[in-house]
Amino acid sequence: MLSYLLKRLAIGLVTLFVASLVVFAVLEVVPGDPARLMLGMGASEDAIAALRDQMGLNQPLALRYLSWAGHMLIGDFGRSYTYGVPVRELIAERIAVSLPLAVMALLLSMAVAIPVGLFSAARRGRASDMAVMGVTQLGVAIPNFWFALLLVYVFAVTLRLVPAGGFPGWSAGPGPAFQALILPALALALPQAAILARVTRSALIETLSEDYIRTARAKGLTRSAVLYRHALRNAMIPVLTILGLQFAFLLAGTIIIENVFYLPGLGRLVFQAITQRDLIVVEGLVMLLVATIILVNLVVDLLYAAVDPRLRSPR
Amino acid sequence: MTIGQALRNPSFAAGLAITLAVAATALLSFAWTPYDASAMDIAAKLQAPSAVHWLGTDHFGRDILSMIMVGSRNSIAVALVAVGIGAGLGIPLGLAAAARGGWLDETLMRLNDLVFAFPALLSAIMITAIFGPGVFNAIVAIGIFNIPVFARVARGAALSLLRREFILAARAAGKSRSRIAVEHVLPNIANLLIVQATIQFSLGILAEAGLSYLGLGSQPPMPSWGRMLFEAQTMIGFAPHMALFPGLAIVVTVLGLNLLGDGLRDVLDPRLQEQR
Amino acid sequence: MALLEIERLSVSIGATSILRDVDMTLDRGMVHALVGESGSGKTMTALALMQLLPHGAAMNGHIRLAGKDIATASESEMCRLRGAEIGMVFQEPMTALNPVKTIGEQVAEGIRWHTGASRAEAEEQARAMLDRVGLPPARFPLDRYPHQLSGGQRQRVVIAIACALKPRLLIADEPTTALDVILQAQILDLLKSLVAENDMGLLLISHDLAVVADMADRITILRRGEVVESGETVRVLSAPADPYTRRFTQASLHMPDRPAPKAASGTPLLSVGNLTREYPGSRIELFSRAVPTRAVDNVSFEMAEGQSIALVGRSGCGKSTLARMVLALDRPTSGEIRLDGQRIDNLPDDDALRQARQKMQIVFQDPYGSFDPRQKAETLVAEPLHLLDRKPTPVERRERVATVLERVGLSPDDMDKYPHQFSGGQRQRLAIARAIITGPKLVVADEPVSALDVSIRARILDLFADLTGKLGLAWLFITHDLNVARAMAEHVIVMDEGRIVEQGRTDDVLQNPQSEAARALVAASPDLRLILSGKLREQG
Amino acid sequence: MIFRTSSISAPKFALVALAALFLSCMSAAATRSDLTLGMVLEPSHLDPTAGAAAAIDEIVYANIFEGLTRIGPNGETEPALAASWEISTDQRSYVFHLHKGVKFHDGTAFDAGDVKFSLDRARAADSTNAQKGLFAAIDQVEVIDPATVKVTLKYPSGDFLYNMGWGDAVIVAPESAAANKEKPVGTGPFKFRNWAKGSQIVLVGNPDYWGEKPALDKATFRFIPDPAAATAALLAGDVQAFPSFPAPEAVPQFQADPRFQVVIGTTEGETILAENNARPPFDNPKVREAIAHAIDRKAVIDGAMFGFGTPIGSFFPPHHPAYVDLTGERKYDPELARKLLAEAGFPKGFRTTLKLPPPTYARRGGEIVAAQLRAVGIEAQIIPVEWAQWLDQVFKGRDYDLTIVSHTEPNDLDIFARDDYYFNYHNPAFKALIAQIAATTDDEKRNALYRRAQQILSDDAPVAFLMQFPKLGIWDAKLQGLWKNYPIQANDLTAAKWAD
Repeated sequence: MLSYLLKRLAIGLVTLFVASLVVFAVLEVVPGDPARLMLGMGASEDAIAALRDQMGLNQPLALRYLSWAGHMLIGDFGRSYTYGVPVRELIAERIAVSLPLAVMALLLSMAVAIPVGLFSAARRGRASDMAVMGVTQLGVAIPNFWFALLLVYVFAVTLRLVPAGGFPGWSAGPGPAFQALILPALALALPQAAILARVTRSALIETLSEDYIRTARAKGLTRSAVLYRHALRNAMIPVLTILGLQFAFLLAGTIIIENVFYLPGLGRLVFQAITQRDLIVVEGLVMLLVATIILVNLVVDLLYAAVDPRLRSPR
Repeated sequence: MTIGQALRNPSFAAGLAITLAVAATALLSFAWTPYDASAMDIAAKLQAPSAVHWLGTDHFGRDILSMIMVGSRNSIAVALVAVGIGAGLGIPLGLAAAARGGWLDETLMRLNDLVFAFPALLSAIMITAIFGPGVFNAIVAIGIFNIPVFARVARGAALSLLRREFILAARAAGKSRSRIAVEHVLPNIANLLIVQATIQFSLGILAEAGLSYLGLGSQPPMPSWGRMLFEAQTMIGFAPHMALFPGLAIVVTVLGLNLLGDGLRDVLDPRLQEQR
Repeated sequence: MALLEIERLSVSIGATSILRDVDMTLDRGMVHALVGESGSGKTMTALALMQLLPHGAAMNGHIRLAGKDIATASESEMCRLRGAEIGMVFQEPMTALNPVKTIGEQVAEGIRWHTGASRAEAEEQARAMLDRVGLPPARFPLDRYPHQLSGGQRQRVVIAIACALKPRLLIADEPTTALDVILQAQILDLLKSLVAENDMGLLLISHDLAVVADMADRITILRRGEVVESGETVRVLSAPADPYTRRFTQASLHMPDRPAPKAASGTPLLSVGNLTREYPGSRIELFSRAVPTRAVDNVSFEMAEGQSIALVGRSGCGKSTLARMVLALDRPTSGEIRLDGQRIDNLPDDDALRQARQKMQIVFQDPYGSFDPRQKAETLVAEPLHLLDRKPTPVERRERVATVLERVGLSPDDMDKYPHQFSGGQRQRLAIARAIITGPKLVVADEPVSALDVSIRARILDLFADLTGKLGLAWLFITHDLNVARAMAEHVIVMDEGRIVEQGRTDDVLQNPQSEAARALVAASPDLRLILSGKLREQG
Repeated sequence: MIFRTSSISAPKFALVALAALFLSCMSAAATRSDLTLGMVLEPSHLDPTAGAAAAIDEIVYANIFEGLTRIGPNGETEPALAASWEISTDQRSYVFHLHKGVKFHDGTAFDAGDVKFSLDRARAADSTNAQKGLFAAIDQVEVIDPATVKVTLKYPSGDFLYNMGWGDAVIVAPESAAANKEKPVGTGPFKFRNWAKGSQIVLVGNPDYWGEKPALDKATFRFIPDPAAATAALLAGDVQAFPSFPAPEAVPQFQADPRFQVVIGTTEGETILAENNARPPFDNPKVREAIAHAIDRKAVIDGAMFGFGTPIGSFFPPHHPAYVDLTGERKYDPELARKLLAEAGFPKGFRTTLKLPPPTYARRGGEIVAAQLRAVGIEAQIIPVEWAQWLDQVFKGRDYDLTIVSHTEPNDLDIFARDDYYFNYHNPAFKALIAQIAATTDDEKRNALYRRAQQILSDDAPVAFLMQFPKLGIWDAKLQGLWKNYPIQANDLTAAKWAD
C-alpha cells in the first residue's frame, strides 16, 4: 500500500513537472503584450519598452522558465504583471471564494445524490424509481450555466430573494457571503448531483446482485439493513471515482459559474488574467489547479484504501 | 437483434426519436427555416413568442426558431468531429496499450493522466487564447479531451477481454497481437465504444455550448446555442424567452443522446443478447 | 414430525415454469441430497426455502419447517427465520463474503441481529464458531478480511456464518464445486460433523453423485424442475427405478472404450527437460528484493506419439502454467521443450513457431469463454487454418470445416451458427473441431469436461477416445479429477507445488500412490463405484 | 435594500423577512454618507501616471489625486492645486501659484518641489507614463518658491492648461510615488482605504483636505463587468450608482422605475468602423465611401446600444461648440454603396475581416455592421479579439482590415494626423490643419479650424463614423451631484451627496 502510494505520488510529481513545461510553453505563444495592454492606446513605444524591462519580459525564455519553476518550488508564484502584487496573495484572496463554493457544491451534490441513489436503488424498477431517474436524466442534460440563468431569473430577478451576482466579501459577515454563494453552489451542484445519484444507484444495484448480499440476506438481515450495512460501502468505490472526477469538473465549472454570477474567485481570475495577458498569474493558477486535481486523485486513492481493505494489505 | 426488438426498450426508442428529430432539424435547416436566421430586423427586436415568430425574436430582431435550427448544425458538427477525433486516435492508442503492455502502456497511460490533470475548460480557454476563438479551435479543444477517454475505455475493455480463453485460442492459432486486436477485440468492445461515443457526443454538445457561452466557440453570423444564451443573459429580466429556448434545445438534445446511450447499453448488452 | 416438508412446491418466473410439484421430506440429523444437472431447479428449490427467489418469481405449495408452514410467511417473519432457524452455504466462497468487512464482523453480525447480543458477546461467540470450523483465532483473528484467506478458508467462514446460531436446517448449495478435491473432502467432513453435533438437518445440493453417495442418507433427483426419483441414497443409486436416474448414474460411472496404446517408437513427440517458470514476486517492503515464485519447478517428462497423459494435481500446483509453456503461449525461465525433436521454447514469433503450432492445439475448460461470441462457427473453427503454409480458398475452407464438424459429431449446417446458439456440450465439440482442423499431433486439453454436466461429459469423453483411435492424436489432459485421468489416460503425472512428485501408469499410480501428495489426492477423490460397493457391503 | 412587498406572496414572506433582517442595517441610516458605485472594469493598479486604463481615473481622479488644473463636469479647465496662474505674452511660459497648507495623505506637505518632481518624472526617458505626449511641449520646470512653479514651453500650446488637468498629469510626492500603484497617496478629498482584488476598492474621507470637504465620507467602487450582474446589483441596491452602465438594453427598465434616475450624458468616445487605409481594397477612396454609405448608423445605435448614442458624420463630439453635423453627407444608401463598389472594381463585392475587441458595443455593433456590409456584397468575417491582441495586432501591428472601436480620449482629432497611427491615413492638408490648431490659442479661430477638419474627414472617409458613445448613468433617485457627462473619464465625488 505504501509503495503503491509512493508510486502514485511519484507519478503525480512527474505529471506536475511535465505540466509545468507544457503550461509555460503554451502560454509563451499566446499573442498579446501585457505591457502594451497596461499602457493602452496612447502609450509611446519607449514607455512600453521600459515597462517590459521592469516586468522582466525581455529575458531569455529558458532563464524565465527556470526562475519561474524554481521560485514555484519554494512556494513563490511570482508577481502579477497587472496587479503588481504577489500571485500568491491574489490566489489566497480568490481561493477564499472558490474553495467554499466548490466545497459547498460538492457537499450539496453529495447530500442530494446519495440519499436519492439509495432511495432509487431500494425501489428499483418501481414507479418512484422511474420518476426519480427521469428527473436525474434531465438533470444530467442541463448545462450548469443555463441552470444558473434560470436560478437567477427565478430567485434573483423575479422573487428577489438573493442577489443575482457579486460577492460582498467575507468581511461583510458570513450571512451575506453565504447568501451570495447559494445560487452558484446550487447551479454547480444539481447537475453534478444528478450524475452522482445515477452512479450511486447503479453501483448499489450492481452491488446488490453480488453473492455476499445473498449471504447477508441468508443471515436474516432485512432488505434495508443489507442496503445500508453491506451494499453502501462496497458501492462507494465507483462513487468515489466519480466524486474525484467531479471535483475536477467542479473546478472547471467554477470558471463558468463564477463568470455567470460574477464572483471574484479563481475561475474569474484565470479568465481575467488570460484576457489581460497576465501570464504569470495564468501559469501559477493552472499549475495550482493541476496540482489540486493530482492531489484530489491521490486522496481518492487513499479513500479507496480506506473503503476497501483489499488495497490496504497484501494478501 | 432486430431494430423492432430494440425499439421495445423505451429509453432507446425515446432517445433515438429525439436524436433523429434533432438531426432532421439540422438537415431541414439547410433547406428551410421560417426566416433567414441571420436576417436582422432591429425594429422587430425582443418580441415575445407569437404566431409570427413562434419562439420570438432576439435583440437584433432575428427569428429565434430559425437561429436554433441553424445552430443545431453547429452543435452537432462540433460534437461529432470532436468525438471522431477522440475515437479515431483514442481507440487505436487504447488497443495498442492493452495489446502491447509494458513501456508503451505505461507511457500512454501517463499521457492520459497528464491530459486528465488539466481541467478541460481551462485548456480550451488557453487554446482559444492562442489561436483565437472559433469553431475549429473549439473542436480541437473538445477533441483532445476525448482522446484519453476513448483510450481508457478501449484499454480497460480490451484488457478484460484479453484474459478470455478465445484470445488464447487465437494465439494458439498463430494470430499476431495486432491481428487479434482487430479481429477479436475490437468487434467485442465495439458496443462499449458506441455507448461511450454517444456519451461523449452529448458531453461535446454541452462543452460546445459552454465554450460558445464564454464566447470561445463559433462566431457570428453563424448562430450557436451557447452564444444565444450569453446574449440572452443581460436581457433575462425583460426577454426571458431568449434564454429559455436555446437552453431547452441543449437540454432536449443532450437528453436524447443520453437516453440513446442508456438504451444502447441495454440493447447491445451481450449478456441480454445471448439469452435470446 | 419431519424437520422439513416440502409439498407440491412450484415456482415460475413469468410464463416459465421453474419447479413443478416438488415434494421432499428431511428429518433432523439427516443429510438429504438434492441432485440434478444444470437447469434442473436445485438452486431454485433452495432459494424458495429461504424465500430469496429472484424478483418476479411466483411460488406455490407448502414448505413446513418443524410443522409450521413458511411458504406464506411474511418478509419480517422470514427475516427472523433466516440465519436463526435456516442457515445457508453457497457455492462460490470467493464472492460469498463481503470484501470490505472483517470475518469477525460478518460472523458476529447474524448473532447480534437475531439475539441482540452486545458486540463483545457476539464477538466471543463468533470466535468460538470460527474455531469450531477450523479457523483457530490464534492464526485467524477476527479482524482478518476475506481477501486474506484462501478459498477453502473462506468457505469455512461462510459455514461459520450459516451455523453461528445453530439453525435447525442447513442448506448447502454445491458447497464444494469451486474447491479442489482435497479441500472438498475437508469441507464435506466439516459439514458432516456439524450436522451430527447439532442434530441439524442438511439439505445438500449437488450435481456430483460421488459426493452425494458418500454424504447423503436420502436423495431426491430433479430433472427440469420435477422430481424423478427419491429415496434412500444407496438404494436409488445402486438400483435406480427411473430410466433417467439410471442414465444419470451410468454416465457418472462411464468409462469410454479406449483404443489400446501403441508401442512407443523412436523420438518422443514431446520432451520437456528441466523446465522452470518463475514469476516476479510482489515486494513486501519497499526496499527489500522481491522473491520470485516458482510456478513450475524443474519439470521433465516425455510423451510418445499417440499417447494420452493426464497431468493431475491440486489447483495452483502449476499444471496450467506447464500446459501454456508446452503450447508456446508462455516462455519458460529455464529448461527446454522439444516437439518432434525441435526446440520450441525459444522460437521467435515467426514462421518457425507457426510451423510448430500446426502440430499442437488446445481445448479449454470453459465452453462459453473459448469462443468469440461475435463470430460464426465456421470462422471460429477455421481459425487455426491461418497456420497453414498455403491458405485455403473459401470453398476449401468450408469443406474442411464441414469435415471436422462431422468428425466431432456436429452437422455441417452448424457452420453458420453463432456460439450462443450451441449447447455447452456442442460447444466443447466445436472446440475440439477447432483443435483438430490442422491435423495436429498433440492436443492439450485443460480441464476439458469439468464444466460439463455428467451425461454430456460421458459423451465428450467418448469423443476423445474415438479421436485418439482415428487420428492417432496424443492428448495431454490437465485435470484435478482423477476419474477423468482414470478414464482417459494410460499415463499419469502428479504435480504438487510446481514439481512432478510421481508419474507412471495410471492404474499403478492411482491404486497405489507412493508420494504423499498423490496419496492425499487419491484419498480425497470420491469414487462412486467404490463408495456404493462399500455402502452396500455395510448394509449387507 | 428595498423590497416591493406587494410582489411577494405570503409563503415566501418568512424567507424574505429573514433576508431583510440580514440586510436591514444597510437601509436603516437616516441620511447616508456612504456610496457604492458600480464599475465595469477593475483597474490593474491605481497610479494614473503609469497606466492608460480609464478605470484608474474613474476611481482616483479628483478623489485621490489632483493636478495643477482639473477638468470640470462640462469639460472646462478649472484651477485645482494651482490656485491661479499667469501666462507670458509669447504663450511659452506659465507661472503657477499653488495652494498653501496642502498635505498628502501620508502627512507629507505639498509644495512646488512635488510639482517639478511629478512633471519631470512624467516626461523622463524611462517614464512609463501612458500619455507622454501631454508633456511634449514642456521645455523646463522651475521651482520659484515653495508655492510657485514656472513651466517653460518649447512652443505655444493652446491645450497646455487643459492637458495639465488630465489624470496622467496629477501631482505625486517623491516619497510615495513608487508605491502609488498599490497604495495611492495624493492630495485629494478621499484617501485610499483598501482593495479587495477582483471585488472592490474602498475610499474614505480625508479629514485634512485643503479644500471644501465632500458630503460623503466613504466611497466603495465595486467591479461588476457583467451587464446582467450590473442590472441585478442596481436592482438589489448592492450598488447605488452605476455612472457608466454597461447594459443599454436594461435602461428602459430603470427609466420606468421611480427608485432610480437615469441620466444620459455624453462622452468623448467617437465610435468608428476603422479601415486599414494602407491595405487594398481600403486604399481605394471609392471603397471607403461605399462602406460609409453601406452603414445604417441608426440601426447600429438601435441594435447595439438600444437607441442610446448620437450618430456622427465625422470625428468630433456633438456637444462641442465647434461641432458640425455632417451625418447627412454620408447617408445610409446601399444602392449608392453598391454602385460605388462597382465603380471601384468590385461589382460582386469582396471578402474581408472585421476584428472586434471585447466591449459589447463593438461585438454587437460589429454583428450589425457585418450584416449591413453583407447586404452590399462585402463579406466581412468576424474575428473577436481580446484587448491585448487588439492592441498588438490592430493598433501596433496594423494587421487588420476593419475594426470597431471607441476613441475615448478628449480632443483627439489629431490622431488622423499621426503618421504611425493604425488607420494608415495620410493627408498632408489635414496634417497641416492640425498643426495649425495646436498652435492656435484663440477659441473662435480654433473652432473654425476644427470645422474644416471635420469636413475633410467626412469627405475623405478614412474610417466610417458610427456614433458618439453615450454615458448611461443610473443611480438612486435620492443621489445628487454625480457627473452627467464624461468630458474625461472620472467619477468626481466631491459634489456627490444624498438628499434626505
